[in-house]
Amino acid sequence: ACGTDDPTTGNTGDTGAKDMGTITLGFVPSWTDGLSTAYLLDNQLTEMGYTVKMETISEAALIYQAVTTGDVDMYPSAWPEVTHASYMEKYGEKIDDLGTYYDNAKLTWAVPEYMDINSIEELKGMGDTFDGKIIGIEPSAGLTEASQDRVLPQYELGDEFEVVTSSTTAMLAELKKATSTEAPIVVTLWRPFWANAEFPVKDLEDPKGALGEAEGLHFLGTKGFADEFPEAAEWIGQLKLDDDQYGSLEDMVVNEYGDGKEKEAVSAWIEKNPDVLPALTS
Amino acid sequence: MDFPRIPIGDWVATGIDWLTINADFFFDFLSTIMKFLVEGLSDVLIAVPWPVMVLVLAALGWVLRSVRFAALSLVGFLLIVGMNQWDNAMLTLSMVLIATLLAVIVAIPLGIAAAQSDSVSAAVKPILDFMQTMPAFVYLIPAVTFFSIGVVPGLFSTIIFALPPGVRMTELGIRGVAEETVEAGQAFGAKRSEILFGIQLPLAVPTIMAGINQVIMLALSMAVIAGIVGADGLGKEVVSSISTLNLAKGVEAGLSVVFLAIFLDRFTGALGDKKARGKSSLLALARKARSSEPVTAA
Amino acid sequence: MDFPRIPIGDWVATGIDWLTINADFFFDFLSTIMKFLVEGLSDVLIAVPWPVMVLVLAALGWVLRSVRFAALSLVGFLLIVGMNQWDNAMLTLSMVLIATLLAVIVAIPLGIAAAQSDSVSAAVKPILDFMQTMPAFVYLIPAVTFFSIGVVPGLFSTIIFALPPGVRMTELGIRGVAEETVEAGQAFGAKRSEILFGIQLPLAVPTIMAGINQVIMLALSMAVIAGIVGADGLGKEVVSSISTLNLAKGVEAGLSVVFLAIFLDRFTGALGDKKARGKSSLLALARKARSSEPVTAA
Amino acid sequence: MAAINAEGLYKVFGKRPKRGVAELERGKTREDLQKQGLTAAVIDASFTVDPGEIFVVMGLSGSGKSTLIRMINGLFEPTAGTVTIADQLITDVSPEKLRAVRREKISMVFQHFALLPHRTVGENAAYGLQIQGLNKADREKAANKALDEVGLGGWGGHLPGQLSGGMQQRVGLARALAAGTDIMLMDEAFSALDPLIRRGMQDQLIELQQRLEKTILFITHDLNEAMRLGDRIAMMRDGRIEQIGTAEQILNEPKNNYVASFIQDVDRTRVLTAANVMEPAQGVIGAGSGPQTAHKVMREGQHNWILVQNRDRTPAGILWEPDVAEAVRTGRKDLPWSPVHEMPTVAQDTSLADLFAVSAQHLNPIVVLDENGRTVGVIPRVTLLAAAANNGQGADMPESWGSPDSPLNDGESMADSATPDVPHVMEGAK
Amino acid sequence: MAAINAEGLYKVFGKRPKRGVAELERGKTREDLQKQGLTAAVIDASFTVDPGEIFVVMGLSGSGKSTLIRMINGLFEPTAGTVTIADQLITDVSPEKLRAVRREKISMVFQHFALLPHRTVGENAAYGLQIQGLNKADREKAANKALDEVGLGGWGGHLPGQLSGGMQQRVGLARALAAGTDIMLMDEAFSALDPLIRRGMQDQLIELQQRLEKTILFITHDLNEAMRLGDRIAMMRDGRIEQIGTAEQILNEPKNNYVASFIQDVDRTRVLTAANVMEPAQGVIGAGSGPQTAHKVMREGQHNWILVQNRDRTPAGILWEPDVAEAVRTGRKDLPWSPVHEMPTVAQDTSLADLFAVSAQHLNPIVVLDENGRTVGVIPRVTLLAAAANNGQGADMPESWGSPDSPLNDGESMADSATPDVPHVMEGAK
Ligand SMILES: Nc1ncnc2c1ncn2[C@@H]1O[C@H](COP(=O)(O)OP(=O)(O)OP(=O)(O)O)[C@@H](O)[C@H]1O
Ligand SMILES: Nc1ncnc2c1ncn2[C@@H]1O[C@H](COP(=O)(O)OP(=O)(O)OP(=O)(O)O)[C@@H](O)[C@H]1O
Ligand SMILES: C[N+](C)(C)CC(=O)O
Ligand SMILES: [Mg+2]
Ligand SMILES: [Mg+2]
Repeated sequence: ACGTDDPTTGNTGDTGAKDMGTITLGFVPSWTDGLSTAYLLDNQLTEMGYTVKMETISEAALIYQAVTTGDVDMYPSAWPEVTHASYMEKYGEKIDDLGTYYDNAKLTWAVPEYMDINSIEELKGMGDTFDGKIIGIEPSAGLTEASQDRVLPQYELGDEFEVVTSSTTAMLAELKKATSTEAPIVVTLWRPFWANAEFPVKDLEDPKGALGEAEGLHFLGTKGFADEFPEAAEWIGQLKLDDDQYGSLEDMVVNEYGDGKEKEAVSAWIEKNPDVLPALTS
Repeated sequence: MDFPRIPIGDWVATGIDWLTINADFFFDFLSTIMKFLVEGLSDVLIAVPWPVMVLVLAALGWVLRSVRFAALSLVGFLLIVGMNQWDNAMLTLSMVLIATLLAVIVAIPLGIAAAQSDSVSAAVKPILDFMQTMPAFVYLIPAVTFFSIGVVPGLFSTIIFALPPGVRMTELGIRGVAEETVEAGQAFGAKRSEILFGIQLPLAVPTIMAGINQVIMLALSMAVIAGIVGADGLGKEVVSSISTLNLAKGVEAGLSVVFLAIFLDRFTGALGDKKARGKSSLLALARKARSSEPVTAA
Repeated sequence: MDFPRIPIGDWVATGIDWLTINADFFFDFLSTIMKFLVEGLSDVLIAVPWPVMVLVLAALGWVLRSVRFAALSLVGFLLIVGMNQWDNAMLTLSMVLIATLLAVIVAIPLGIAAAQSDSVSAAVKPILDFMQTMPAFVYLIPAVTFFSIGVVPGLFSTIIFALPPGVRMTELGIRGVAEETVEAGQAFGAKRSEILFGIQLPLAVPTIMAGINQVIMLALSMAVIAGIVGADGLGKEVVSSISTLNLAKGVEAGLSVVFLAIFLDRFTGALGDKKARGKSSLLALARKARSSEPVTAA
Repeated sequence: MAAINAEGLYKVFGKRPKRGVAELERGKTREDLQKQGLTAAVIDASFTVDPGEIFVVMGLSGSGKSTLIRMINGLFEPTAGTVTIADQLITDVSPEKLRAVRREKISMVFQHFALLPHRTVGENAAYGLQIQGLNKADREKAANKALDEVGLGGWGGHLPGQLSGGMQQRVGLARALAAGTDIMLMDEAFSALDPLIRRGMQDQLIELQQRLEKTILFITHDLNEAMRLGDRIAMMRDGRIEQIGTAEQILNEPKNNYVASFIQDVDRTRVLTAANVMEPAQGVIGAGSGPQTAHKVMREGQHNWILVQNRDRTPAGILWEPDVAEAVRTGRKDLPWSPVHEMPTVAQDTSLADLFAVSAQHLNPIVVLDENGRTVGVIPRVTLLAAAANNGQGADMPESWGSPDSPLNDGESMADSATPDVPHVMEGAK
Repeated sequence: MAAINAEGLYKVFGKRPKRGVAELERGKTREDLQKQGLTAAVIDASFTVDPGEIFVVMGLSGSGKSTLIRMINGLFEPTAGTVTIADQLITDVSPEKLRAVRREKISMVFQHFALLPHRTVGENAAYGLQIQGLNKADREKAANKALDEVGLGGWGGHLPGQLSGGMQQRVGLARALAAGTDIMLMDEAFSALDPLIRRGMQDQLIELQQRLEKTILFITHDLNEAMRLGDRIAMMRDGRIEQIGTAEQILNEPKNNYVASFIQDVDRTRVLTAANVMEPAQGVIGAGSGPQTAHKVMREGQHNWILVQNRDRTPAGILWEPDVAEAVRTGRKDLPWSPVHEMPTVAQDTSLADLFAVSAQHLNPIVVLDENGRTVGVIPRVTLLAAAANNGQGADMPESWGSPDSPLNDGESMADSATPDVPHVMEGAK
């Protein structure tokens, strides 16, 4: 773990019992599953006496890289089973899987509810309607890889469509704009993600399973994480959230409180859901 | 440390939001034009079979510079092809060319105005400074809110970022025309417009071309960044290579950018500066052949 | 269109991989030093309470330029504080300063060598061209494989990107010293080293300082990009603002970059160019007071 | 009618220049103004250039020559004062009017040629006419004619950059000539040239001027050039015109030490002419007179020689005292003169250098004639020697060499020194 | 011992310059080489500068002057030929040796001063000594002395930029003086200066040179400057030295038309001196002789006047024919001369301009004396007039003015024209 005091995040452990070391969490800020979980961990690990440092990185690949070198101790909310399978292939050896906290994560393609198509198959021949664009997210996202390398070829959409990458937020901006004018749009999405509830969208069916099955959201730690932070590892291993619990956490962090008030959001959520979290071991 | 929070960011964001809503039609209009131009050009460039295109570009290099330059260009372009980046390079090229075109259309009149009037110059200068020091990334944000993602916001930010040297060098070029030459015009009673079009602009051409050369270079550097907002081409390759830490892809796209940059730099350099034209440039040879009478003695 | 695939990217990737493994100790060593320097400096800069720091910087501006510059700097810095970007600005500043320092340590001897020998110059020039046209993004990839994420890979790519003008302007400065002045040294029998240190380098100072000024500007622009690989500071704010399309945050971090850039530019500009020092600079005033005897008449 | 008239011209650079003029008028010096950040480039300059005249302005670098010439064609607006070109006021007029005067009345030849490098020599020469709106064919014809005039026929198709400096300067001249204006302004037009080429250009300019009767305002900081070209010369110093006069006036009556030290190096033998040094013949008789009359005139005037004139005032010859005395003694009836071809005659504008050559071959005083061959004066040898000496006034000669009682110093007029150079006469004069 | 000796120096710029030398030796021209991309800047230059001499190299721009001077102190290596400085070969020697010669033997004054702008005037003046390794106190002393010498005492603490051009040039001079070398090279050292300042610098240089006995190699393209400064002058053209000689030799015997046209504008009255125009007195008698002897000498030589000399060859006076004839007639025993103070005497280096002044006040021929007051020649008036005329040879004079049978044209030597200027004598000569 590294030593710069990130002025915007982190907690210098003012609960002060004992100094148990610094844990650096790396996540992509626009992927709200990681964001929410990171702040939940921050709250709890600090309570346990750790110093927690947040490293926001805008590219998933960099987080994997950083976890292997130990510059980031943990990537909360990784998608290693399907979505990030290629990263795991490359970096897996140097990564310890610390457990799965949620197991119904899923990649999707979605259209607004006012569109009358329901399956990815129906997109064939509609390239003009959508201007040939599938609005994607970060180029490094597993979702992008799945969309480009599996969905497009398997449904033979490659000639008509391309996955336009930029950022999650750009995608959301597009979605917002399109839904407000009832314009046609296809976006790449995933669950759990607050946008599914925020915007009038429906998932398209994926009869070929090109986007993969439901998978688990994992905590990935740097090699030897459990040896260095045994209490933390143990507690993390016990954390499990169901759809409702996770959904309310994300809603609280992203929508109710919003940018800059993540800590308060997590505190509030813990107050409302006192029994969900495993007991603190410290 | 309780200095009052100054929410400049919010003000700007509000302003941009207001614009997004109220000038929507205008942005749509711009967007349509820019898209039409870039896609039109890139369609053409890609439609031409690469061997033809490579030969044409190398031949242009020969006309304006030298055999050596043509040969080096040929090698560079073949490497681009060999690295499988030809189509991306053409996409980037069309974006750079259109960005340059639009930037120049704005920059030259602005530069002329600044050269003619000290107050315009004084007003324009800090804005240009600002445009160039503001990190290019930041432009991407309003560009995306105005124009959605894709090539248009990339083009838009590229133009803003690449504009300043065009204005500056036009001003510099015109102001740099030897005082005596302008006075020659005045002394013979020429009108301002006669002096501008008959003396200042023609003589400022090398400097203006140097400015356009810089515009192109900046546009190219920005074209890479434009990949972030989804503009296709070498930039997107570079951006996605970093986000997937794919060094091989990054290097190949990056090298393609380098070759393209060097070609464009030397090529446009030769357009403005006749001295840069080697003795073996076709133009120089042709000129020599034409004026066969001896000129040396006086 | 079946041109053979030339896997340059793979070759380079293989080379970099080999280096990563075999020169590991070296990169670790570099990494330790760079980290130490940047973090040491940024700790100091952040530890100083901002009102003190702002006043010190403004005072420096007064010493070297003018009251007006000091006042404008003060406003700029207060705005940075007001936009809640002070700490980020200090992080960026320390990275820029260390990058500049290291770049200059490499660039000046290289520039001197290039000025003294035409063949060194000819060898160095295309490398520098390459270093500057290669999209800065691409450097980030090997930088990350060498140094992982954080400030060090950012610093490393910044140095590579910002180095060229330091070398070029040193060479230019030395070569630009009036031939006659150097000949004066030769004519009186001075040795090469006496000419270098007694004549060429002192007279090249303004040009070298202009080069350093450019190094700083490039380092600052690269510091923004370094945010991508996790170097803290304004760059990271800008990068994350674009990935969250948070215009307000982007504008505030971007404006902070602008203010910092303008301050550094004008400040280092004044270091090299005495003419840039206004009449109200403290240095100029002091000098005037000292040499009170009339100098005008001759 | 004056071609150019300047009245009380001031040019002050800096903020609020009018204030500077007021202070100068109140007696403040240039240096006083400098301290306030004002540069007084031209101070109270007034002069008139007549049509067909070459008027030279000279002075050291920074003395305000360029500023002055720029005010004449309105490139600079005077801070105070007026300029009239061919009786048209050009100060405080509309830009359109000013442009019209520039198009039609004045053209300029620039120090560094100021050719348009992107246009051919022919197009450059035609530039003034193009601005005047002449059609292409006509202006090409005029340009070619002007190029022929300056010896550049056939070069019209080249670009200026392909020509040598001297040729480029001639293109500048051709451009001004082609414009067809009566007045030409030339700002150090030749100072960028090598000495040999320069001399050629000066000759060419004088020749052109005489042929085409242009009015020329010429600026230079080269004294010999000024003396060579100028009908009149204005000497400038620190913004002020110190003296205006012909070359001879400036040489012989420098108004102050500055002008005097400036002209110290001038080659007087090239600048002074017969007209400058000649004097009236003291003793003159008609051609019909006899030896007795001659003798009487000589006696009365104590002349050693006298000039014999025909009725139309052409010279008939010179008579010397010994010959006349002899003739009287022997009772000759006709005048005992040296044959006419022994009497050297020169035109008024013969230079001193040429007079030396003549004088070295002849023993008689030189007779100076006007265009009609009539006598206007004579130049005895001693006068010639005195004129060539550094100072016209004998009183300034080095004491160490001369005797105080030499014949020149006896208070009589110069003319009286026209005694032939024989010792016994000198002794008689004592 | 020669201070500087150059033997067959060539400098060719371009690729494989030696080849160019070979071709030049084989008779190819400079233009032939130019076509091959070679510039022959200096071609076969040989000359020797004696210690204590001011040797001036002059020629138009591009004639190779700077290249030549740069080879003399090794800034350029000659393509062929050798340079010796104080009998030490400096071509083809080790850089260390070359530097030693530069440190100890030669210093240079540059056209554009080439001062070190970041050092004070004092430090600049001390630069040569600093390089020589002198300690600070000593070199400051020497520098201050040199600055005093050029009239800049007290300015040591200023930066060069604070000084006017003329002062900066003097700092350059002081730097060269302080270095204490015997030889000074000056490349157009004064051409950046205003005419007035320039003349002052020239005076100063001559004065310094005479006081300190430096050997000076001076480059200029200004003919008057060359004539003024140079003991000898080398005229360069297109890389070749066309002629080497004293100012008078070049003026009076220009080797070819180029040199002749170059010197056409020179003010002869300033360049020529008494020594150039004087001639031996034709009739001379001892001071102890009587009128009879004088009369005899005059008769035999057909002289109108004779010079009377004392035993130590100092002049005693001039005797004129009428006086001598009178004395013989009246039987006077002593010589009937014009008193000594009536006999003008001048030193050999008196300029023509000054001779005019003398001659205008005196009727006698001027007697020219050496440093010891001994007669070396005489200058009758007519000789003076002839010398000042454009061409020394009477044959070139304009026919139209002169009579073909004028006394100067009768085939006799110039000296014989020393007839006093009276008509009857002229008639007698016919
Ligand atoms: N545009 C200007 N602004 C301010 N000062 C000026 C300007 N033009 C000329 N001056 C000043 O006016 C003075 C006279 O300059 P001017 O150019 O008329 O001199 P000059 O006699 O032509 O000299 P030169 O022989 O060097 O051309 C100088 O002190 C100069 O610095
Ligand atoms: N370093 C060089 N490389 C190539 N050619 C040169 C070089 N230096 C001088 N020359 C050429 O040599 C010739 C002589 O130049 P040089 O400088 O000796 O002339 P100069 O007589 O000093 O002229 P000026 O009076 O202009 O100083 C010119 O044709 C010039 O172009
Ligand atoms: C589904 N996520 C966008 C959260 C992660 C990814 O695709 O890599
Ligand atoms: Mg001028
Ligand atoms: Mg030279």
